Amino acid sequence: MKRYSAFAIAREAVRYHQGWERAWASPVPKKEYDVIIVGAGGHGLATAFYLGKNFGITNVAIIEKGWLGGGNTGRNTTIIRSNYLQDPSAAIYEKARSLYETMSQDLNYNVMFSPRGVMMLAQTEHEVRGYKRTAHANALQGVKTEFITPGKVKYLCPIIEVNGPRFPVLGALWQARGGTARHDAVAWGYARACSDMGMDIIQQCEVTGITQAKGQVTGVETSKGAIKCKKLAMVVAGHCGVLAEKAGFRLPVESVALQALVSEPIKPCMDVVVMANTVHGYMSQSDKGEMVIGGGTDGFNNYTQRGSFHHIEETVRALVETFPMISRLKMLRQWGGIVDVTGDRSPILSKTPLGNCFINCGWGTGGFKAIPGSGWAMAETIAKGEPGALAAPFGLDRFKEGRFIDESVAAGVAH
Amino acid sequence: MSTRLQTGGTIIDRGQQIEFRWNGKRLRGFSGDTLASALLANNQMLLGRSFKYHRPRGLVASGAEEPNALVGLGEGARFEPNQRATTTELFSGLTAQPQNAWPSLEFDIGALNKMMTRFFPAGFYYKTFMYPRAAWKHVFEPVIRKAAGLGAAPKDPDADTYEHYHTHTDVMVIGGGISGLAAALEAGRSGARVLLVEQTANFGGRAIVDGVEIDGGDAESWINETLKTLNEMDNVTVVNRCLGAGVYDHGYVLAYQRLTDHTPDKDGPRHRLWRIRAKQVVTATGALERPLSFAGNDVPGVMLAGAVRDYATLYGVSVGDRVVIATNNDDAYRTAITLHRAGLIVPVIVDARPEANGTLPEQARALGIRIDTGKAIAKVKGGKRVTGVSLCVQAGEGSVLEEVACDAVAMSGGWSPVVHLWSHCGGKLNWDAEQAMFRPDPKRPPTGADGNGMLHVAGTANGYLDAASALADAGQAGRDAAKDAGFKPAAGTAPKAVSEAEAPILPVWSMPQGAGVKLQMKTFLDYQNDVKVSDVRLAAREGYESVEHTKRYTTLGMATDQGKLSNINGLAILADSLNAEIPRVGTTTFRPPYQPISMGAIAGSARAELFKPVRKSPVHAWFEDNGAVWEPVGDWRRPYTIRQAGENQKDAVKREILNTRQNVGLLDASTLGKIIVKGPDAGKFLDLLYTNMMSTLKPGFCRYGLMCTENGFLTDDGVVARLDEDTFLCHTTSGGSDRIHAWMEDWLQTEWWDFKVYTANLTEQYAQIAVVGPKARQVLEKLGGMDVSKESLPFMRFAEGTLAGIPARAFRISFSGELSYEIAVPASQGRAFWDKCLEAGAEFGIQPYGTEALHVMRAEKGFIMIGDETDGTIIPQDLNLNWAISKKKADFLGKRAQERSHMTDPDRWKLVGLLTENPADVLPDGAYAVDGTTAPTGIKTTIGRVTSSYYSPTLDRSIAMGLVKHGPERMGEVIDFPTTEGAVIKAKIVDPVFFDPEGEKQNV
Amino acid sequence: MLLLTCPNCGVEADETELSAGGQAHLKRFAAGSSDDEFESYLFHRSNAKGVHFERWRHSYGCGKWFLAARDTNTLEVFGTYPAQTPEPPKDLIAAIKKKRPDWKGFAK
Amino acid sequence: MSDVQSVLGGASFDGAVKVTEAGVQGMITLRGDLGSEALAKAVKSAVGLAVPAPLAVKSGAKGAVAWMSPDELLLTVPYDQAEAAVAKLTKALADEHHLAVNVSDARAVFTLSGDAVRDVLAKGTPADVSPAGFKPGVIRRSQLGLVAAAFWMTSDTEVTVVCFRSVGEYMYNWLCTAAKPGTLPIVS
Ligand SMILES: Cc1cc2nc3c(=O)[nH]c(=O)nc-3n(C[C@H](O)[C@H](O)[C@H](O)COP(=O)(O)OP(=O)(O)OC[C@H]3O[C@@H](n4cnc5c(N)ncnc54)[C@H](O)[C@@H]3O)c2cc1C
Ligand SMILES: NC(=O)c1ccc[n+]([C@@H]2O[C@H](COP(=O)([O-])OP(=O)(O)OC[C@H]3O[C@@H](n4cnc5c(N)ncnc54)[C@H](O)[C@@H]3O)[C@@H](O)[C@H]2O)c1
Ligand SMILES: Cc1cc2nc3c(=O)[nH]c(=O)nc-3n(C[C@H](O)[C@H](O)[C@H](O)COP(=O)(O)O)c2cc1C
Ligand SMILES: [Zn+2]
Repeated sequence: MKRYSAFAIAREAVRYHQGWERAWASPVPKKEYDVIIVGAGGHGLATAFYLGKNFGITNVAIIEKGWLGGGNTGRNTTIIRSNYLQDPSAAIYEKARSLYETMSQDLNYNVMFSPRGVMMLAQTEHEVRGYKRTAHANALQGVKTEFITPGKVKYLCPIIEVNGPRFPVLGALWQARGGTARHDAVAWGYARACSDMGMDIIQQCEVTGITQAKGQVTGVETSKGAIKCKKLAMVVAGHCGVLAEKAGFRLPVESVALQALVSEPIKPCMDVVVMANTVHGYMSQSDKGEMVIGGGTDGFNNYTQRGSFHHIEETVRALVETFPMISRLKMLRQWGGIVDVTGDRSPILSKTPLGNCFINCGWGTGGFKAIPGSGWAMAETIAKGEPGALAAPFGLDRFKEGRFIDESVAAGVAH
Repeated sequence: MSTRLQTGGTIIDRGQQIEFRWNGKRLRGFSGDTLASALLANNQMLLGRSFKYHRPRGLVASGAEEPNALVGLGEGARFEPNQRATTTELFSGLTAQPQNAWPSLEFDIGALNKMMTRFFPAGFYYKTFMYPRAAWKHVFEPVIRKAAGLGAAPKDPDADTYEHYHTHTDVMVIGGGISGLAAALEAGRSGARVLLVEQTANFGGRAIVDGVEIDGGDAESWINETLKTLNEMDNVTVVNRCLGAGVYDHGYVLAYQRLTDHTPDKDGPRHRLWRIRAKQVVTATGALERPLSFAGNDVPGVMLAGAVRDYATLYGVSVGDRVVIATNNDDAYRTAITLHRAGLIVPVIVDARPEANGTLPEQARALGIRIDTGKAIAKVKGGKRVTGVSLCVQAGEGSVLEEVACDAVAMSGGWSPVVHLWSHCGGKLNWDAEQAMFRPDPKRPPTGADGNGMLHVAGTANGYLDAASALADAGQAGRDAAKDAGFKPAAGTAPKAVSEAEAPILPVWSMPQGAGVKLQMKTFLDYQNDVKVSDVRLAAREGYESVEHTKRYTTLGMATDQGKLSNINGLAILADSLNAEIPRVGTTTFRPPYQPISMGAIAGSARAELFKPVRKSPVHAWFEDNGAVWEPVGDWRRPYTIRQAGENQKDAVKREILNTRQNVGLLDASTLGKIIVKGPDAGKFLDLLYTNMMSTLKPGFCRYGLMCTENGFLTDDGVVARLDEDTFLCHTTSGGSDRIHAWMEDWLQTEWWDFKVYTANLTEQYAQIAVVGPKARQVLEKLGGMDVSKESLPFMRFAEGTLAGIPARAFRISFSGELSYEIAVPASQGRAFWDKCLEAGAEFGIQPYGTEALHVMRAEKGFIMIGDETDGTIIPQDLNLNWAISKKKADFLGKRAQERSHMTDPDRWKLVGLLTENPADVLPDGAYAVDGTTAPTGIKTTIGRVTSSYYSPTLDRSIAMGLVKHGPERMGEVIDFPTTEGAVIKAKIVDPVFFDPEGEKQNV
Repeated sequence: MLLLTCPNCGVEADETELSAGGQAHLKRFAAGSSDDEFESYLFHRSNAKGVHFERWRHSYGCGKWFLAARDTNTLEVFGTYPAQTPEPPKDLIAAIKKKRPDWKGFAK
Repeated sequence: MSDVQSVLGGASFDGAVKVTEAGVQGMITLRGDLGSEALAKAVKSAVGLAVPAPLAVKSGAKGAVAWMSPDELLLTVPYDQAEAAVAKLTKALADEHHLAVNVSDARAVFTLSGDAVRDVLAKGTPADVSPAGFKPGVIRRSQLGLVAAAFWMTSDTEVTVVCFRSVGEYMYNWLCTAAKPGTLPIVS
């Protein structure tokens, strides 16, 4: 693979960019692979990447029913942070965040990780206490955060109304090295690197069945025929329930719509990511200038990638109150994704009832930020057959034991 | 030069001149103008700069699809960025500024010269700016961001207001062209409720411009008559300036009405968002003209042929003196003819088709207009304005045959039906190869709640480009919709339209057909985002083959026009690059809104005091008048403390506590939940709901109870009073009343529906006022009316009667450890009772106290607080509340859950008291205790945490409660709490009851 | 934006009048059940892409719970019925089968 | 009685529609078997009216009765008669499983009058308030503004709106905003 660089661009410019190679190949599936990963979202691709990079396993196929990165990875609001309360969460999200720091260089693909800072506003006394608790936890977890004053909030984000009559801003939990990344590029960068390692990314190919013998997976049936494998990983987010059913088990997961919207682009006016959980909305400004906005999920199961408009209304209402100037901006586009929400709102990285089948799902409304960490931990689980330190707390067994990883306890935080 | 013609302009009123400002200049237009037509009339061709390359941009279109002419409109609190000049109606005093250019529109240093653009093809930023690592955030990103973005951010809070409006209708028709009017008329005749919306100020759409004849007269007369008929029908509502913005599931439609954008001086809301429930929807949204892809097609002066005709016909404006027409279909000849008739010069019609012999070309020929068939535009010349075109053969690669001087080019690549609204909610499309367009597939419509189609498409939007068949189709759509909505439409009496017959279009996706890469790099698809033909081909070459990948890699169609002009051309190029059929490539997903809509409208009237309702207790106003510092609790506001003159918050809390402990305090506890549970099975039901046994409670008695979720976690607590054999009154936390009431009803309705139990939430029926402190009894005795003695009303009992003449129920319960009465009175008399307590209590030193004093006093007593000691992961056993968990009951909610291995784990952290070694140190809220070890993940091992921490004025030292691993077994041990500042606070593990452990103060 | 007819009061209710309550017809496992049963009851969900039986409450209206059969992929509502119904009504099952011949039928 | 205060002390606003806080109103929640004879008799004796059909409201000289849910009615009587009426109902239904409680103080009541009352409601409720779905005799419980409310027409140009007391002030402000002159009627 030819490397990307400013020099390469200059070289190509001279020949009108006729010489660029394909970013990833479009192979015909082989008969068998060591590992098949279902789902070419960020998590599936990162899992493949670290299988190759950390364990030298490259006889891998990533099977995608649509176009790679077209699931939630391609439709999320790209917030990256690791200021979680519970230790297992902080461990995996901080691992992910630190991998984001060098992702562009690691992949030789600019994913535009922008550590511009994430603030979570505290607008009730209860939230103040919750975020202070998180700040304490983070200090011990090695996650750099601080609880900041309303004055600092206003300084970092001048367009916020900190003295709103209904929910004045009482402070915020601030993670200076949180931020955003270019979501599509994360999928594309991993895909290019995987393809370069000789892995097969097979798009437009739906897994329709999982063949098994003696409690082990032997392969998958797909819309492009049967493919055998020695190990199988299901990394299909909103469709994990559908796939688990085909494999013969049920998950503690429900699939619901989560929506987002963007405004028309304007000149930079907001250099940080702001989340306001009391009023339920969050916002950042993309490098192209749109305000990227997200809110809450629908309460009912849904596979349409469309949500109900009243959630958009609630979110916009909250943000107009928090950022009065956006009242005169316009909503350009709204969309939805199908997120997989677990019983304790934390993800699942786990072995399954089938010996050589592993599952990675349940990232729900907040798994974009986890992509590299999750891929790292998942690759380890697949390669060794047992979860390592990062993945272990996220096993399916926790639901039986009552050993939940409940992040909502501090302040009902999503994303 | 673009200019106002001497005559013409069907929708302007030349008698009414309007002054406005553009880019600092004072200009004039007429009533009826849009900002776009008025700018053209003033020879303002250069209106903006493109997104990426800052190239000069002028008007392309005349309607909502305009990608270039975006302006900053208005000033100050009424400034709005990215306003389309084409949809802005001119009004007196309008002020507009160009965008995305610095220092000026004419001289923009952001503009990249032609050489540089070569270095910035699609996706270049993914391939560079990676080294050194920190440079992205600090160097590259700021530069890119500064260049990107369009209009300026508004600075001030919006001065306007907005509102919502709901309506239910049988048939909703979107689009007020002749098709929409015909559909509405037919649907209306069936008796169905009909709502017709049109996004612009004017009805009739393109038919007026095209000179269509209907029922023997001109289109205008038919339109006016039809509108009149519709307006006279009681069951029909017609709204203009109202955009059909989005179609959602189950017949939900969003419409966006612009009420005062064109008359900003008028009072009232600026926009109104309509939330519509329609049984059936008809979209009659017409078609949009496509540009042609030739080099230089973005130079100001290159416009859509239909738009050029619109400006001439509707506004009497010419876009240039010499207008070259470029086309692949007959419709553009109408523009040529219109311009010719207006006295302008059409040097040549460049028609890519091998021949052009239809009615319209013949008419043009007869007028003496030169028609070059089989020809193409090789390149447009000019920088900030067209100066000429060079011609070539369409079949070739672009060798120039001839240069033609001109000052504008009118192009037409054919028409695309507006299928957006059909597609928002899942309607599918077919590719009509003959007409080169995507059309709605009537067999795969978006479906409603009943699984049947909920949308019909009418007229041009359905792919019927000629007026006659459009009208026939629209009438049928109106009738079909009415029928599907449950009405019986009469047989149609479709109006007959006549327009010139048109010869078939020749799909032309590239002009000339063999245009090489150099031309491709100058051929624009997406004008606003600067996406060129070469970019799409590059994306395909690099493997971004899915149309969705191409879109995201090149940003094609992601600009503010959402690809209304560019999408079809772009995907045709992609299909060609992949050597695939157009339908196989498919379209990108259509998403609402059809046109951007204001955030203000989406938020509606819910601003400031209407933002989110504050619940107010009957005593709220007293606090407002007496210095309360408010704290939100659920949706309520409760006073955190009530400051006296000159006092700070901390001192106020201290005073309130000491006064309550020494004299008597008054607390508004009205927000506490109060739920009546009544019926023969009420006891049995509460036994399932609470961890304690409630069925054994005797009438007249109170008992503190705990509720857990089915998952075992403590979710609410409160005192239950048994009013009589059948009736219990359950108190809940302030935040919990609605939730717990709903939770009770959930179990009663969906699990134990055989139980004979009724509930009612009486939270708001009563004001509840706590009189607390050693002198509480004296205050009540002074109020008089009820025996509140120790004997008649002992601890954990209640009594009914009157106090100070007000009906009251007095509970002897205490959350402070003091002698305490909570008195429930009818809410309407709550304020009166409060005032009387203050009056009667004056001699005893009564003082109201707030939630913080309440919290401190309960912590001094070691009482838990839901939300402090609990957080959704805590079981009662963690809080040593085993005494409140019945061992006798076979079942209660949470019981099974609490038997799981993790819940019975002896290592669970348990509640203890914590005393800092230095009494002046107050442990920080939420601090964790560590044992000095570190986990393999690098995380320091924690062994406990602070759940509540206060300075206690009663004890004059700090106190805290917390959960500690093996805590109760480690009494007296000292553990370390690191602070976020890096210090360590040492605290001793003690019993959590800090004050009056024997309960002597409350049992008096 | 769903529209569901509340069988308790007959109102065709806008989604904003309703609250969703998750999968219907779960059998409650309480004290005495096995770990597996209890885990299943609390957490395992059909999460079907297609026919789904679910609970709704007409919370802003009559306040009553009801059940609905709905397709999670098309959002078609096959029918609603009172919450006090242990299993989906037979005629509803038949009607769904007619519309969705591939549907495997109601499974707890 | 002098101690009794409604939420807004009878405030009113003359807009495109007149908004008035109606003062305190006696209200009783009655839950029970709406089909039972005893209940019918009890209701009759309390307000002189028969048990209404679903979504119906009836009024007479003694008061009114509204259908709230399959096992719940709302009875209105003068404020100072509510306690007595509850006692009477409780006695009459002593042999039946039921619940009768005074909820008069838990509510705020508003009257809207004018030609555009439907439009005012339509600004805030998803319920169909056109004559097709809403006319005198019909009660709707739904959302109004951002809170729960019940409303019914007492004539073609007059509506009663009931909400919880704690949000009475919000409701009043919301209604006044919706009734601003110049914004109505929306659909003539
Ligand atoms: C609107 C929205 C906003 C969000 N905002 C944030 C945020 O700000 N920050 C954050 O961290 N997270 C956010 N998230 C969550 C985040 O997007 C997801 O957690 C994350 O992208 C999940 O990645 P994934 O790879 O697991 O799933 P996906 O990207 O969804 O990938 C799964 C893939 O599996 C494929 N697949 C499914 N079934 C099959 C099959 N049978 N055969 C083959 N392939 C199949 C799908 O087509 C899909 O491509 C948001 C999500 C949404 C929807
Ligand atoms: N021959 C051609 O190539 C050609 C092409 C296009 C149109 N036409 C002519 O156009 C006429 C067809 O009339 P028609 O009524 O079908 O289309 P139309 O374009 O005349 O009218 C559509 C109307 O819908 C409105 N509209 C579009 N989207 C809307 C939305 N989301 N919300 C609200 N309003 C919206 C537009 O403003 C317009 O007034 C005929 O005269 C036909 O011959 C001809
Ligand atoms: C962070 C982010 C920024 C986006 N910015 C834009 C934008 O500027 N213009 C646009 O049209 N869409 C934008 N989108 C939305 C996409 O066009 C698209 O709607 C989304 O990825 C979901 O895909 P779908 O609509 O094709 O289902 C953005 C999406 C995300 C996640
Ligand atoms: Zn109902």
